[in-house]
Amino acid sequence: MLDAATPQNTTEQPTQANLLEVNNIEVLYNHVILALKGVSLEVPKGGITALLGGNGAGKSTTLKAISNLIHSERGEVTKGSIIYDGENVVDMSPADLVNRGVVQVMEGRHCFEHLTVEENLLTGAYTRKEGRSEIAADLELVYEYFPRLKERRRSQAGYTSGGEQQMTAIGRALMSRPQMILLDEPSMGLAPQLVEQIFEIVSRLNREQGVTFLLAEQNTNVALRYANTGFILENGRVVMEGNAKELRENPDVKEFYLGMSDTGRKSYREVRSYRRRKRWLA
Amino acid sequence: ESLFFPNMSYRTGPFAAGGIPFADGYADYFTLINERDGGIGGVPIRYSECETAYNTERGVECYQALRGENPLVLQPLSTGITYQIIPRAARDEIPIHSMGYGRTSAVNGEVFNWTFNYPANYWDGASVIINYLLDENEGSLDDKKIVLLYHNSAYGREPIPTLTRLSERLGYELLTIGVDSPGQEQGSQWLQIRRERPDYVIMWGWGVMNSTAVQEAANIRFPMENFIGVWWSGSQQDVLPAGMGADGYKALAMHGTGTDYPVYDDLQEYVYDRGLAAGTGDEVGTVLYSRGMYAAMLAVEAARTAQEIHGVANITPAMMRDGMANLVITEERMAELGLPDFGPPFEVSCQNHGGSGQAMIQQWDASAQEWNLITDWIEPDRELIMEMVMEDSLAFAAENDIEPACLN
Amino acid sequence: MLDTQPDEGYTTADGRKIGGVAMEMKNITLRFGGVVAIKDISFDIRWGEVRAIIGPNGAGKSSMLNVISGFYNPQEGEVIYKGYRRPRMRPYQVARTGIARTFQNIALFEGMSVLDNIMTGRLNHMKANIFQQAMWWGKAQKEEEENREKVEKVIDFLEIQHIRKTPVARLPYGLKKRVELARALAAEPSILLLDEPMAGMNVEEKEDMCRFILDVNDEFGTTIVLIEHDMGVVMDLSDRVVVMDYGKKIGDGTPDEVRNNEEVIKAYLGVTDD
Amino acid sequence: MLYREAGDFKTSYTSDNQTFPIRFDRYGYYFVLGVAFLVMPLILNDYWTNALVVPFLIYTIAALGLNILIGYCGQLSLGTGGFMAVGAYASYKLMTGFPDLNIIFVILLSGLVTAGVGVLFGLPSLRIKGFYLAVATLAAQFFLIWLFTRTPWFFNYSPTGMISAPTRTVFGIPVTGASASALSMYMICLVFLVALAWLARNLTRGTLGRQWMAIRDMDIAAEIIGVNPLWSKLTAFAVSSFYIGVAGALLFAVYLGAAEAGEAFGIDKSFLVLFMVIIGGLGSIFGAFAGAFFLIAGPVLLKIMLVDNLGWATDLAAHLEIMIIGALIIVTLIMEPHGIAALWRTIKEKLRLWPFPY
Amino acid sequence: MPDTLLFAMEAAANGLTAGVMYALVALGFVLIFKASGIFNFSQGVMALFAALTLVGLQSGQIPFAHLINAIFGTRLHYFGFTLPTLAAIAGTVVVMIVFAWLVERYIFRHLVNQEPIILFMATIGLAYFLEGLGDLMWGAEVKRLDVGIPQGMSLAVDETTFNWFGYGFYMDTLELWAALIAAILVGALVVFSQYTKQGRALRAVADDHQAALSVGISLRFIWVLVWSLAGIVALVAGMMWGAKSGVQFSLSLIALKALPVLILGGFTSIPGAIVGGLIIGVGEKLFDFFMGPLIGGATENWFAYMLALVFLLFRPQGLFGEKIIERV
Ligand SMILES: Nc1ncnc2c1ncn2[C@@H]1O[C@H](COP(=O)(O)OP(=O)(O)OP(=O)(O)O)[C@@H](O)[C@H]1O
Ligand SMILES: Nc1ncnc2c1ncn2[C@@H]1O[C@H](COP(=O)(O)OP(=O)(O)OP(=O)(O)O)[C@@H](O)[C@H]1O
Ligand SMILES: [Mg+2]
Ligand SMILES: [Mg+2]
Repeated sequence: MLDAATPQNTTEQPTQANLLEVNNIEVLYNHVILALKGVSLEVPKGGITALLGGNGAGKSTTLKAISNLIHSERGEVTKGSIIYDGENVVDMSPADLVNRGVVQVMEGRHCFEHLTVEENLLTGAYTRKEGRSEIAADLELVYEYFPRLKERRRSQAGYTSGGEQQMTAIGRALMSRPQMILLDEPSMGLAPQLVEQIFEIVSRLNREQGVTFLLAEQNTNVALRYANTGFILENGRVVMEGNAKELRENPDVKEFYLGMSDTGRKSYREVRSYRRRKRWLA
Repeated sequence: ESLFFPNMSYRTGPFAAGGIPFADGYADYFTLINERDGGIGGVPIRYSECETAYNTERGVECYQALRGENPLVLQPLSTGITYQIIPRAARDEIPIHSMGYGRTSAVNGEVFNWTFNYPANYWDGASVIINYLLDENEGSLDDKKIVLLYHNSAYGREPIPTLTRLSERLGYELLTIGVDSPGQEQGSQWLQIRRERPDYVIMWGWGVMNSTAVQEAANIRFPMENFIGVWWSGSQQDVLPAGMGADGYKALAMHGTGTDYPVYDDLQEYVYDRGLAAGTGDEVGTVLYSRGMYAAMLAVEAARTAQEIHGVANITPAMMRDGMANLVITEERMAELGLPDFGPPFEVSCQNHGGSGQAMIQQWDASAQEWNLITDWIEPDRELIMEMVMEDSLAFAAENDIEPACLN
Repeated sequence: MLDTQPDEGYTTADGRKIGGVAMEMKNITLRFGGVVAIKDISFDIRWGEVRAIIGPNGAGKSSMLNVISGFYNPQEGEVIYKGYRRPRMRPYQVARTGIARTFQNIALFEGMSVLDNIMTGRLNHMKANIFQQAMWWGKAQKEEEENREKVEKVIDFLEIQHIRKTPVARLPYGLKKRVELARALAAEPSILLLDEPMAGMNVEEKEDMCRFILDVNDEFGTTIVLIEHDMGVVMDLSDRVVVMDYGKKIGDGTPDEVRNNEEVIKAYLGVTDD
Repeated sequence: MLYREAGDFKTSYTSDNQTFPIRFDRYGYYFVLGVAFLVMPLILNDYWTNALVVPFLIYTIAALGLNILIGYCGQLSLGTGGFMAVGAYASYKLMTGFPDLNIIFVILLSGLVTAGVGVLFGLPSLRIKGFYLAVATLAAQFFLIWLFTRTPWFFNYSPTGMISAPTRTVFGIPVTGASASALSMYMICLVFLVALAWLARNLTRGTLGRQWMAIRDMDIAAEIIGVNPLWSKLTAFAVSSFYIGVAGALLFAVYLGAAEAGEAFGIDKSFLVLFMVIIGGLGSIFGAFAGAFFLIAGPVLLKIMLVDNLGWATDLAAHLEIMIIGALIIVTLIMEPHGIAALWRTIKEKLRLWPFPY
Repeated sequence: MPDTLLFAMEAAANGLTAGVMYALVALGFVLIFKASGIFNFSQGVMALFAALTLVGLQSGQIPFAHLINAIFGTRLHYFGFTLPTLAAIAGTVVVMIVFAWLVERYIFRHLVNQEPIILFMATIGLAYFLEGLGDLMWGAEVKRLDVGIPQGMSLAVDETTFNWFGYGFYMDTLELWAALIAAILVGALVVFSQYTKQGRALRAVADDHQAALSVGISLRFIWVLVWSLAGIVALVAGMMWGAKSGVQFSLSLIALKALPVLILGGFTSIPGAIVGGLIIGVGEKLFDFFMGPLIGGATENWFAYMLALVFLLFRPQGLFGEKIIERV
């Protein structure tokens, strides 16, 4: 599968300077739990950057630190800076950031349960100043991406299935016409077909509208196929970074994140013993 | 050395509006005594307030805080608090004066050695109203219908037994209608009154219940002169909100009101002009201010009596109790104090802690915005009341293993 | 490959013996107002097998699990469990018949520690009455320790010793999934229902998870019903697969059969993965 | 090096299940118990006992009870005042109806009666949730108070509707009525509190406690994994009401001596105990103590400071006092939404990490 | 017509208007709940505070006079001028908006994404604070509020009903006015919340603070907005209740009458507040009319709650509330 057609853009290097720079941030939850211990990232403008790492590595925390949603979970950035488009955004409110074009799709969907699917999508356009017709056009576009949502448009989001909620959350973010989207595990809970489709949408938006993406993803396989660059997090630190292609070739990444061994993919049934990933930070 | 007269006041909470003027009057009179006479018998008065917010637990806390300081007499200022501290004060030998409230059967001094409720209590009040109405109706209340609108609490229920017994005797029909605290909603009660068309409405209310009732009565156009409140339902703040609608409303008066008494000249000179007035100073002369002042005056007189009896100036609470139990208030004495005809003459004895039980009727003149006294002192039916007092107090004595007896 | 005689089970390719029918879903139809979540679906689950349910998003998979665990009552159809028609039951009564599950949107008790969460899984094994518990004497304490031992086994098994005392609210997503599995395992169920247990995990973690699932299946013979979108996992783990689409059943059979089913490819798989 | 669990390795599940797994905590606990039983009786004067300590002990019992219901089982109740009234009136009827019954039994029976009433009003919780449930409990609050002020049987037909506690003794020492000494009041409340806190701790760490918490955190999931919601909710109502009933009985019989339902057990009481529970920390035994202390001692200490020490007018002080209490509630919540108990836990976690910041 | 029926009709009619008075308070609750999931216990105290401020401004009282006098030994009370009613109302509105801003800035900004009960608790803290502040600012005496709304028996109703039935119904003019004002208020609020972008944002915020933040809804703006609106609703309620029974502490207790109304109508429904108010008003008046004499009267306090409870058993989310979503 890996050798199958890969999207062309993986090899292209983004032309512009970094849109987002995260410099050595530390994040502290509840005054005592240190979740990030100095994470630095650069996200080039117009690129797709993947954030990889195991459970609890700190991917979601990094994204929430950037979008400033961390405050609402009693977390704070205690060190370092986050520069977006030349501005330090550490002290901004999430709404300010959305106004500047940064929007996050949170892990675990977070739909507005009592609003219908369509109302959910419309709240995504809250910050937009254009007229109704443009918003309506975008709504149609989202429905085109996710026909299933169109069928369920009048249902309360709380009653839709897990996958439908995930689509709603992604669609809602698209509605704000962002410059940069922080996607936290977009493929979670989606059928395989849809996963491909979502990444197609990502790469289309990226190509056609120059939207920058930073995505945390467990589905390393797909993520590295579409991303330009990648960072691997472990235990609150960046342990490896590089161009997506290089990462894919890296034997450790291959073994632990892609489930490939030299002999190709092996069956889950064959795995006879629990393996412990080689820790870079042993 | 000083004489300690604390006040368990409530200047906050739901009934603050009533507590403030009382506390001001109580304080100002003591200030006057200190400023003008240098205290009682040469010993200065120490006054302090403890805020209860009309709340029983706060009351207990205040009691505990005050009792260590040898208070000469406590004014619990709430029926609930009075009930609570009666047994404790008896144990700690501290006199209580619950003037016009509290436990009515404390009249029986042999059971309630340390509690006094002169000059009048609720049962007196109820009886005075009925006697007044008898007077108005040429001695017969047959076929009359009387409604009692009461605050649904221990306080509000106090007059019910008296009124019930009197109705049996006098043949009027009694209807009791309760209002739950705080009482700012009386829509259905007054609709009921409108339907029942009673001849008279008697009210045992407190706080916002009073002003609401007066307003509602005006709204349904109940003839205000047939609407009579107890002394806790007859102050300015109860009638002012209803404006002209309150004109003609009546209430019991334990004492006079207004500033037309000589004592106010002294108060002006020694207290107000010296900037010593308690509170904001704008309650002077109101009904409840007068009541506070009256209570302070009775306390001072009792202290004087105690000093005479024991021949010492720096009296103890136990001596104060003797002073209270032997208090004699005459018309002459009232005049000397600058309060002629302000309160009734009465005598307290070891057996009877209840005073004379007399009261007057006052009526509100809305255009002049003042209360006018329209009767002289009216006697209650003391015989009936003593009978009831004995029943209740002896039951209490039995329950609490008290051997009724005089202390001295 | 399936044995045609329903009650005797069959033998899998790798030689495991699968028993008779444990549960049979008969003509289940479930509606929510106008939405038909499940349309006349029938299938069976056999003792000891790993049964997968797959299908596109919104197909009705989770709803099916909810029917099995008694949270939804279907308008039509019946559930035959252990040979008897199951009457209408409250979910907790169903749980007591030996059915445990995990949830798609993690449903852990956020205010409790990992250990306490897993201990709730053992509720139905604890019998001390309220007074014994209040006194913490005799039965209550003994029982607590016995069950604690069982739970510790599960904790060891799933390798979550280090977070034993952590409040679950603080855990990252993947670990929460694992704790949820632990809670279900602690119940020692005869049928274990898993709703996307591997969502949000990377390959390595998935491998671990698969191992756990297979081990449970092997060691205790627990029957497993699994919903999963990762075809690799489904194909490797399951013995038989039900495919749903828009509430209808469009396929049922061994992984290979399903993989090659035209309708399934069209509705769900799209281009075949590997 | 004082506050460490390192070195405290558990060799059995029993020791791991201990209430205070860290040795330092455990000794602290014995120390506090020792002080409460042996030292306090020697140093307490009447004022502090009556104004602060006894109400603190009694309200802690009520807060423990409410914490079981709200903090552990997640059922919001605003009927505490009403349930305390049930305890109070039950104890009054028992004391006057059976003069020979020992006061300890009277109080326990009052708790049981309240538990019954609590279960009755807890029934709607099976259908009604969250703030909507508050209405059911408010209905209980207002209805019970109405019942006690309107039905003469409850106050033995006394003309005013006040109830007064007669004198009763334990080992010949009066604990209720006017002749009870501050010390005896302190001791009986302390014994009840320690026993009930211990029971609460046991209940909440065992199966039942976990069922309650499961219902609290996610009732649907709890039911699906096998928690019987009927049983859990009703036991929570029963146990909680038992505690609250005992607190009501103690408040009336031991502390106040006389009471009237509307005044002593009004809706304010419900809110007061609710404050204690939330400020102290939902779902924490220690929180009940901390919350009760904060809300009983706070006003008294403020009063002493403002009135007695600074000489402010009582009304100014009282107004400032409620402002300060209000502000403190808000500040505590902002600092730590899960109350003083959580604040304390965070401090301990910091201590454990000390001298590193995190 | 038999007398009992007439009387019952009169009681019911009065119940309707009384219900509207409760609904006025309930509306404020609904607004805030809808927009933030906060159960604002301080709504009653807000009404008191607004009414106190209105009277204070009207009569030219010096705020904090008592405190100033105590500290500096001065004797300040009044400025010596009075404000016309409309100016005083405008001034009070400004005060309530400032209050809303302060509440957001110093309280709720720090409590984003907390559980409902914690937010509820914070509003109780706020209620205490505001109660103390109101007393400190304007004093605890009873004040008379007159904003020019007529009071007393409505002659028109009396006459009409007398012509119809031969028995004149009693209705309070003030309450009739209140009904009119409530109708206007509800109309405006419904339009606001159903047909505007902000209205949708309100509901989004109530569902999930974090998600609302993530789509760029400024919680700060939304909260200042709804607290201001709730403050204005509180002013209206305070004005009507204050005119009825004077402005003083007990005014804040009307919140307790609004709770069952709110719960019966559903926390999130503006029209629900009105319908709930009407049902409760009529229900309790009729119950008291028929049952009161039998069981001792003064049933109003608990009956409203019992009625709400019975309704809830059938509809756990109240009559018009949003369905509680139960899913796994
Ligand atoms: N609200 C919180 N309070 C306390 N600790 C937290 C909180 N959220 C996350 N953490 C801690 O921060 C660390 C990083 O968590 P994070 O959610 O960022 O991981 P992740 O990489 O997104 O993992 P996953 O792939 O499982 O989603 C974890 O150790 C977790 O325990
Ligand atoms: N309680 C409910 N009320 C209304 N509709 C519901 C309810 N539960 C499920 N549905 C609808 O039924 C359909 C099936 O939902 P279900 O959750 O079973 O899907 P699923 O197969 O699990 O999908 P996914 O893979 O996305 O989780 C969906 O369209 C959903 O919106
Ligand atoms: Mg994550
Ligand atoms: Mg699903």
